[in-house]
Amino acid sequence: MTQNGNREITYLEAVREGLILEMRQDPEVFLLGEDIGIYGGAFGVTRGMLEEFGPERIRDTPISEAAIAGAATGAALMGMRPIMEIMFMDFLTISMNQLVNQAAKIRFMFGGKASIPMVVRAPAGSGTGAAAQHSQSLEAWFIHTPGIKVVAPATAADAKGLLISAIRDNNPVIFMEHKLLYRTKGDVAEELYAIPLGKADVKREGSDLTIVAYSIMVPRALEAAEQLAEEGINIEVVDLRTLKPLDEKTIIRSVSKTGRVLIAHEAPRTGGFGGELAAVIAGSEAFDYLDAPIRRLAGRDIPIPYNRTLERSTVPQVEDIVAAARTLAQEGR
Amino acid sequence: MTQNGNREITYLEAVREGLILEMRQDPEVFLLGEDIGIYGGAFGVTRGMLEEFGPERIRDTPISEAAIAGAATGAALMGMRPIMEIMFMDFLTISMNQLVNQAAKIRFMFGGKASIPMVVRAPAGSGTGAAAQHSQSLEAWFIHTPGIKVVAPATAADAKGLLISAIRDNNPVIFMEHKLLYRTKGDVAEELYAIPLGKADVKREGSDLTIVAYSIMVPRALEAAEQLAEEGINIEVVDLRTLKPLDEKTIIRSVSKTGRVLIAHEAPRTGGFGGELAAVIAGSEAFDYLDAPIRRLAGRDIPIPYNRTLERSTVPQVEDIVAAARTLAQEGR
Amino acid sequence: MTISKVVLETDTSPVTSTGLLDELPKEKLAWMLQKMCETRYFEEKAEELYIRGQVHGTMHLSIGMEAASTGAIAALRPDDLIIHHHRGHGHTIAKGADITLMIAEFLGKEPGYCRGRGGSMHIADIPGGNLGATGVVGSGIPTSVGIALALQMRKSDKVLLSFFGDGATNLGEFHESLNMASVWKLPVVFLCDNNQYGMSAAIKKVTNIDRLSTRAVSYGIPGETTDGNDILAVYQATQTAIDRARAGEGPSLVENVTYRWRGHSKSDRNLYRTQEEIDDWKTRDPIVRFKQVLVEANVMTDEEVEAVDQQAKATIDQAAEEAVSFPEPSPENMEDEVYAP
Amino acid sequence: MTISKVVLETDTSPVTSTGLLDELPKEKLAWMLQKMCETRYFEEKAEELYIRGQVHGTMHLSIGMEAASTGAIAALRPDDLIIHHHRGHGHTIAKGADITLMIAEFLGKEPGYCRGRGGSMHIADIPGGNLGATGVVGSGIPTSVGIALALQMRKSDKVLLSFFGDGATNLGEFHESLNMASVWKLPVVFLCDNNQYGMSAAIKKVTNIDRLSTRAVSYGIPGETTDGNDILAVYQATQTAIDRARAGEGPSLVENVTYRWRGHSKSDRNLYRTQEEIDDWKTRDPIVRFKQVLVEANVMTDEEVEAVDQQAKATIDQAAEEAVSFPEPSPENMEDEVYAP
Ligand SMILES: Cc1ncc(C[n+]2csc(CCOP(=O)(O)OP(=O)(O)O)c2C)c(N)n1
Ligand SMILES: Cc1ncc(C[n+]2csc(CCOP(=O)(O)OP(=O)(O)O)c2C)c(N)n1
Ligand SMILES: [Mg+2]
Ligand SMILES: [Mg+2]
Repeated sequence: MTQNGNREITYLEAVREGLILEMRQDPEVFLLGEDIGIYGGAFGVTRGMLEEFGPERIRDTPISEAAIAGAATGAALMGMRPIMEIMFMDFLTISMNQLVNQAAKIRFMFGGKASIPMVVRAPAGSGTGAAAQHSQSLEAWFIHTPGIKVVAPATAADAKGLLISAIRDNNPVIFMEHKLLYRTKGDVAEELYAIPLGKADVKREGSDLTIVAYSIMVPRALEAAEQLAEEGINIEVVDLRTLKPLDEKTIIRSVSKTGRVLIAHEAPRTGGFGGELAAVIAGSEAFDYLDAPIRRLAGRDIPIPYNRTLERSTVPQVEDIVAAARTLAQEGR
Repeated sequence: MTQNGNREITYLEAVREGLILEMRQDPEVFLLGEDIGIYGGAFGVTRGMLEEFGPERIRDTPISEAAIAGAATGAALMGMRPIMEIMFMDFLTISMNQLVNQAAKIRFMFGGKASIPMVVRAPAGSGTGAAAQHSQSLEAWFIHTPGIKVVAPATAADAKGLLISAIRDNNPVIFMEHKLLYRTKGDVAEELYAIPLGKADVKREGSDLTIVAYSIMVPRALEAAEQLAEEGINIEVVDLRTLKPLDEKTIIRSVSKTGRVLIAHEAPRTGGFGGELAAVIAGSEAFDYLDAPIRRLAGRDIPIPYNRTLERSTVPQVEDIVAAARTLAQEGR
Repeated sequence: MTISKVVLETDTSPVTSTGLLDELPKEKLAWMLQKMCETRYFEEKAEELYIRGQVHGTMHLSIGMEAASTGAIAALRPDDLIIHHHRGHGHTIAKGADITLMIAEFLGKEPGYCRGRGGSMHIADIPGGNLGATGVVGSGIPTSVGIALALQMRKSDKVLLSFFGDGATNLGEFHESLNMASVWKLPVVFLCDNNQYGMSAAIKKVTNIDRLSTRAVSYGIPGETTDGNDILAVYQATQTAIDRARAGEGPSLVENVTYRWRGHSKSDRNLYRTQEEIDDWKTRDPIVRFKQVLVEANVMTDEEVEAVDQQAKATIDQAAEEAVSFPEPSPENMEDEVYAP
Repeated sequence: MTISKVVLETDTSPVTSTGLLDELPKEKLAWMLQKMCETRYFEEKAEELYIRGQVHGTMHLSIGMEAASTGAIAALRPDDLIIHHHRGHGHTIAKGADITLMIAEFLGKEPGYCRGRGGSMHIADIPGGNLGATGVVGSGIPTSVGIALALQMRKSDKVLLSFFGDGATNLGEFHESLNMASVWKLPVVFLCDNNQYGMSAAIKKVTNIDRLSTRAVSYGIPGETTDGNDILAVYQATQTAIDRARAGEGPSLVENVTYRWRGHSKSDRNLYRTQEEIDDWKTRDPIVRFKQVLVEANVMTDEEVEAVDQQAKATIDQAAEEAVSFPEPSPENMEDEVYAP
């Protein structure tokens, strides 16, 4: 128990807790995916859930990512609330037709007369030595797909509360879970609670520079901020939490205050979400307050390599954020 | 025959001519796709080619977009130069795994010891009343995929010359053809010529404002520029032609000159290529020359509707470009 | 070593499905004829509107295939469900759609089924149990797995018919879905409207098998092939599959072999097939054939049959007249429609 | 009315493959044993390196499945090709890879087959005819269609073996690819290493059929199932399929039923199967079995067999020792490697 009566649990446990609590109270919620039953999921997220909810609601599937997405879409069209687990986000390449042409469009295409309340849980990101086909962060594709929402929590508490909201949302939601965050711990309330989608969270207040981040980049930005604080640079860290719909207000407020912004994400720089964020900031009233150019720190434009050193060099690490923020804090306009 | 000894042919004919000329001189080039043989392709691009090249090289396939992409990837891995036609770009959703996890990554993942010289011809865009599943512009996904190049010609002459380069390129190239451009005509030299990938083209010189555009937005921007010229606003139109790799130099040179930039594309605004372009410009030395914020004019964040009026309202038309450019030309910083 | 071979047992005994003529009430048979005629006249009207330039967009006509759509849906209970595809006018009509709202959608009008957002390729009537048409070939098939899964999990005794063409059976989504539906014993019947071509691709050239129903073997489910121009044969095969699905025994694959008289869509120059072939299939008109059966079996008189036909024509004409006058949708605020509240 | 039903006929006559012992030269048989042993020792070494913390990443061991990989590749000509998957060490070794460079890749070293970019899941040796391993289940299958197409278009008489697991047969890409390869009569043999599980999913639970080779009938191609722990049975079935492919008669599907002794990967707690089942399969060790066959048929003596085994062990130990000392790659300029010039 921590001071506020919460427990410290891992991000992984928080996701599981969110699933369990919502399934207990809503019989229309169910899970489907590969090896989520007795195996407990490739990363162990659903471990133990088969025992409580049975094979109907913790539904193991064949290796058929298109049909899994279709099954979720169809069940959602019928008003159920399916949560599909894709084992690695990279395999959503196989589900794209169902997600983009069916799930995302059915509502609009049918004149607003249907809705698709489903969640796609997608473990993403590199850092586990799984190489190019098991390490991608594909959020940019979905942010660009009208009809889909995208959530990418960075902490255990957010993971639980945002997952509850994603499940209750009446639209297809891509819920990105970073594999390296699974074991990170945080303060999480025991009861059921929802954190609304579309609200960013200022994870650290500061006055000199804003880092806009999400997912794994949030703890890294926070650590970088601690280090830079020692150098007298005072950093504000905005955790977007929901990428679409985007909480432009919080970003603009922060950037207008600090006058400097560094955008950080793991996905490759070119065509990544950072471009959209930069354009939103540049097109907003925050533009007038900028004391330096908007900077992006992102993954290298390469597939993720296997070797640990190469892999590490591919995506921004704490030291990269420190270096980029330090430079930017000194840059003039 | 026009003054320079060229003929006026359509964009569609130019694509066909590029295919034919390159196939005549390189026996490793072949086409595969649905209904490209006797049917001549859904839009008629390959009409007549079966007669000259036979069913081996103008290869009709089953409706199997994953296997088509795989067949192209595998043949390319063997050193052939396959050109796959996807009937509508929307169906690349079915090919994503092969394109993104195999074609784009094989070279890097295998330590640089292989290459995948293939072209994906993809008719894109709206305007034909084909609704949400047959009208998308998905370039942003591929721009964000290291290992893939993206080309989107706007004129007949560019279509031919860029296609030749795409075929000769040793990497997977997405070659976007806008359905509404197929019938547009232009001056095209009869002989075989290549326009290098990665080079933008200033389609109209101007001093007051730069429009950065590609594909269908180029003729629309040019028409808008003509109209605004009558109002004394002098517009420069930069046609990117290749989206990846991006010719940053030409963009930066133009924007530095005019001090104002409007980015135009058909795909939905959120997460579209416009964000990347805005970020590149904002992060470049052109930033110092900007007299007004960078503006994006893009498709609405909705699936493409069927009704003609609704459909038209979804993507930037000439009048929208005129209005946006006029406002921007008057905006201060 | 084990070698598995598949053998086709074709029952060509002149068992006719005309036994059904005694089983089914006359009203039902007349209704079947009516829906076929309405489909035919709808398609002709759609073509006419298209040629007159009143339609911006594409369309796919099913003239000649009316027995496959009507026959299968006739075997459903009214509260059962369907999901279908780009060539889906016949299914929509048989499922009981309001034809005025269908034409309105085709014309892109605000009162149309999809408020003019969907068009001919995406007509859905969710309250009517028509879960919509999809334009990406085969894409409704995975969705149908989820629909049937919801029926099963909610312990409903409804059944879903999932329609698609011959060409769709070469898509990976077909394979994944039939396997999943089989493993989970879902209440769905997979109905292949085999009109023998996918655009220009003769199914015989893009598969190496004689009967698409053979593919059922890969999923351990029953597969049947019918003369898809014989509405009673379609009815009977579908009924058997529906009974099985409703009894909780899982899916089946029913292939109805038929033919489309018109080109694939408007860009089609029909170069991939001969005029003789088309003409030959026109002599096997499923509507003419069913009329004959009804008259010869003394179920209906010539006059009754023609009255149904003419009433269908009148329904379509009236619907078109009304729909043409409907208002256009407004392009404003469409952003608000993308996400459900 | 015509209704066709599809029926499966299974031929289970006890054809044995031991006739091959007379046909094949002793050197070939010894080579087969050698490759199986090398695979086994390689896997054990990989596991050891992993447990010792020298590997950052994942790995999938094929201990118990050596007959399937070696037996199939033994039937190839040296200039033929293979493409395979995440559980591909055995195929890579049988295709003649340099084991030092394999271990180097596994350790992420610069001299490794993929310069440390690929790792265990992506070993390729293109000059050696090994067109690489893919980690997305089933994804090599469509690629193999293109490889075989290139062989055919270039009028090569080479053949491709395309390996994948039982779980991969439920992916859409499997379906699209086998159909396309069949229609085009491509020189490829589809080899299913059926180890009866896809991670925790028993193939019997995720399909509704007894033999995966049954799926061949959907594509009009031969399908065979072998005892995949009998290297000679695997060899024979693959040989027949290779002959057919080389003769231009098109693809086949060969299913080799075997078993993996280890967990799927390191996260596996083996909860989905019993220890008895695992132990039972360990008594059917394909290496022990082949050794017995060779000795009983007087092809090799006990001593000869053990010499091969010990030589294999030495090869692996030596390779590992060397590979460990190799240099690490540098993270610089990797952007230049993404695109071919
Ligand atoms: C995935 C996909 N590929 C291609 C197309 C283009 N296309 C539309 S209909 C069609 C033919 C479909 O054939 P079939 O399934 O037999 O249905 P039919 O049109 O004959 O009713 C094709 C290729 C598409 N819509 N979707
Ligand atoms: C498309 C896809 N889905 C899921 C996975 C995760 N995964 C890796 S191996 C595997 C099991 C594959 O089973 P099988 O094809 O039988 O091969 P085996 O591992 O048994 O050799 C799974 C589910 C993956 N890599 N790719
Ligand atoms: Mg058809
Ligand atoms: Mg397996």
